[in-house]
Amino acid sequence: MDKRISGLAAAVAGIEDGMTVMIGGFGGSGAPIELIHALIDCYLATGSPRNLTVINNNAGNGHVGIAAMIEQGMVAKMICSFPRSADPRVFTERYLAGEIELELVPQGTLAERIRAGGAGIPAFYTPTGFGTDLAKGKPVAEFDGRSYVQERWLKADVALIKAETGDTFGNLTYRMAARNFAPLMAMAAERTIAQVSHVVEPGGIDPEAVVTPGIFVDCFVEVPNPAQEEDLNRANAHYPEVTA
Amino acid sequence: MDKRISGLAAAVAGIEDGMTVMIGGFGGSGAPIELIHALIDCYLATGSPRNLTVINNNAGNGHVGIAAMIEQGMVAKMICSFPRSADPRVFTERYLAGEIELELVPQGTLAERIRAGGAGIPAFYTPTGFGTDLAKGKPVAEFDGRSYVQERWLKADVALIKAETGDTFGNLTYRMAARNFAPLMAMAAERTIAQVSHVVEPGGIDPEAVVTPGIFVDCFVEVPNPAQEEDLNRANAHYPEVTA
Amino acid sequence: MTAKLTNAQIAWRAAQDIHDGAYVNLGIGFPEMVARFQPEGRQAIFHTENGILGFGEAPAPDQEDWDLINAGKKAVTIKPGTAFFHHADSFAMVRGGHLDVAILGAYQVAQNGDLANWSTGPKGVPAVGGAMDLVHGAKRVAVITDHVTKDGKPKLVAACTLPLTGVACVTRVYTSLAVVDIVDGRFVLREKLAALSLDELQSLTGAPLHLDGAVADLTCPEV
Amino acid sequence: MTAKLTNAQIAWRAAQDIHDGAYVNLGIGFPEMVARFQPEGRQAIFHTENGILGFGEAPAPDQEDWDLINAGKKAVTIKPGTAFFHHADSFAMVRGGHLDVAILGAYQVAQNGDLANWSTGPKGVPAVGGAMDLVHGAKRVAVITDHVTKDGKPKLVAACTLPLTGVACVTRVYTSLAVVDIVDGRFVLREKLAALSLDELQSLTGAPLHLDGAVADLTCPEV
Repeated sequence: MDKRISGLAAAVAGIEDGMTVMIGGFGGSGAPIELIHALIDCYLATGSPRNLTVINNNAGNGHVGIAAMIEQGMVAKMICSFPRSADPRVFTERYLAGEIELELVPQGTLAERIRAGGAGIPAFYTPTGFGTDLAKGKPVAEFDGRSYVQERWLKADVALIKAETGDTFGNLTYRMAARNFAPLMAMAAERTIAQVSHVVEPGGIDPEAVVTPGIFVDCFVEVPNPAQEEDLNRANAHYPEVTA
Repeated sequence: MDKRISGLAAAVAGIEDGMTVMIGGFGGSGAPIELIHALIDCYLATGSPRNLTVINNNAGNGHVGIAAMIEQGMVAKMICSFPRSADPRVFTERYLAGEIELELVPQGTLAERIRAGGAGIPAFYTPTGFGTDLAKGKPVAEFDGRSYVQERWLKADVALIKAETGDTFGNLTYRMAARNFAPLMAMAAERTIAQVSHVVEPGGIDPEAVVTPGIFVDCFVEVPNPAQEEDLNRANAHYPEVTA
Repeated sequence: MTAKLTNAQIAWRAAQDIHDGAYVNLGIGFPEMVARFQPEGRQAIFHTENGILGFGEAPAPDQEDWDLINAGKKAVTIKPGTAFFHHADSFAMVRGGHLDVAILGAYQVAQNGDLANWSTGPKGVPAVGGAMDLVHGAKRVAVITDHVTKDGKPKLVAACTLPLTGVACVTRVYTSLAVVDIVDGRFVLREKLAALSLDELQSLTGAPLHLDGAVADLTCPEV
Repeated sequence: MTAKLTNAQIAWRAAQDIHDGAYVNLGIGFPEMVARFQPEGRQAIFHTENGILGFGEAPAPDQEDWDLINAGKKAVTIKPGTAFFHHADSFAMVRGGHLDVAILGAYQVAQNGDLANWSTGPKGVPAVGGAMDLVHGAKRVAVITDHVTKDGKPKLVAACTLPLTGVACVTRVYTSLAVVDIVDGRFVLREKLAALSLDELQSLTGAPLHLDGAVADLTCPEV
């Protein structure tokens, strides 16, 4: 068994119009830039995938990564907790023009809904958001005298995540705070596609230190020196590159 | 900040009659034998704590650890998934005599209820147990056409767990499958007491490899060469030792 | 009674349906035997409830490490690519539908897929373990069992009379006499021992056996 | 208007109430400043939503590692004893009551402890982040804020008019003029600037300030 795939294009093949795609990262930290850009390439070449629902903590920054997906018109809806950033103009313009839908979810509820999707828990109760606009229309219940909101699981057709080291079975580790949502999204998607900076043979990761066990990973592609969104934005990068 | 405590007796001081105590371990793997025996010593010396509710996957094996607690009459109720073992006679006799209460919980539900207690989730829905005797009297609900049982969180006054390495901030790692319920119980107890085989200074554990962050640990005691329940039972050990 | 498959042969037959790279949970006891019969060239990855993915065979006697055990509390070994995790993550794998197959023992399986395998009634100390989670989590839940009880009563029944482990969860049963699928609330016979007539098999089965195409011969090597 | 505390002084005052060994989450922006003023001899451990416990100060310019950021997406550093974890574990810490203190900014705080700090109304792009989780998780939820808005309106109000972040969650407010506790649905004044009369302070506050024992002078060093 070897879950490696050669080439980014092959890794993101088969993502269809209308799918729900979870994308790892908190801002630029953990953003699988190369996988996202491969998906944009696929869209530019074939017109698909489009009309996507994207789940991420944010809604893109600058003109690369998720912002570039939105700029290309691939995204119909964002589910996120904080659709603002240093340069949120792409999402902001589309949103204010009514061209993209937004489901705003408190950050901890977003994380827990994704974990629930991966763990087979269709619904749970949380104190978060009770009595606020973000809980409107949701069932509420009282436990031990305190009020809670019922939240539903979140699942996806595909997850795109970035990891640090992966063995060929798909066991993954992450790099510092780039971990964030990736281990949860890996659990909650029908098909989890990772980009991995370092590939090792089985046994190359200490079994105690595995963060995402291979059972949650369908395939991965090696991307040795992944771009950091923050660096790209400081260089005012656009994807695809704007040719003068 | 140094969460080390000198001596097992000091570590388990303050556990009161009637408390709920989570005890890590799956069978003997991960069982904090030395902490349990220190608690028995406390009981033998002072008559407390007694009337305890103990949460563990099992219900003791042989005449050491949890079985010895039950044998001494400290335990009023067990919450567990599998109260059988190679030598379950202590629990079995008390149970059949009606001297100890049993709440039987499916293993995954037990784990998830404990995690929920630690994560501030008062209730969740699971497919597990639907339509069975173990779901009797529990609320059920349908989501997307499938039926689920509502389960409540489990919390405890105290958790006793065994870890492999701990730094003085209380960050912990475990040894192989001895991890099992310990990271969850550490989250779900008001006071988490660990026994740790190796103590290191902060920085002595790779921050990527921390399994239980120190925020979940109140104090710990160093126990360099912890006993394995299985070895004790093969040697037909009793706690406290039977003097001829 | 007709010659029947040994437990090892039932386990062998179940193992033939496990694809390469499958994530598999084997119940405590008899089902653990399935791991011995992985077909040449296929590598399944075994999950145990207590937090190991990718464990290997039992160690040599006296080489046991009691922190490295399976759900049946038997010592196992690790192989390259093993991962350790806590119980909530372990059952996220189970409940979340990430296992390809769970293979369990049974007291009774009903024609609608109901399974009874955890309790023989109100006597004694009840114990459930992870069975109730497994039957509602794995993508495919299969049972391996003798076709009848020790006193000759059917284990494949119209409706379970023993306490249920799960409702409508089993999709295939490998018995000492046959391979039976559960489809739309009915037993569908796929394979039977060649020496056994359909009538004989039906007489040992507590609910109608339906046919859906040819019934293959159930053949197993000596194992 | 009377001289008031600077933001740094408000942050300094809030920092005095953080005990040694406390686990603390500081909101994005102004609250992050509290970390600078840990009293000598005390060591708090800072939590950030994106999965770090025990991070340190900002790195030198050009020494940033963009995989090592806080919830405000600013670069931080690690210290001995840091731990990384995923978002669900991070919010288990938050929601599960494991943080000793969360210190947040505010648009409005009501006398019953309601907090509004995430939205100024239906215009623009709404964004909530982790605030709604923090206010229902930390053992103590405190607010640091100017006492009034830029155009002089009270931020301590009888009832919030802006969209709520959480219901009855704040227990202490550190302002540019005073320290106010919220007890049983009422503002209870604990400290105020000495130069400010009770009447003046009341006139800048949108709901009655109650007294419960002596009101101390709110004093802060130049910071």
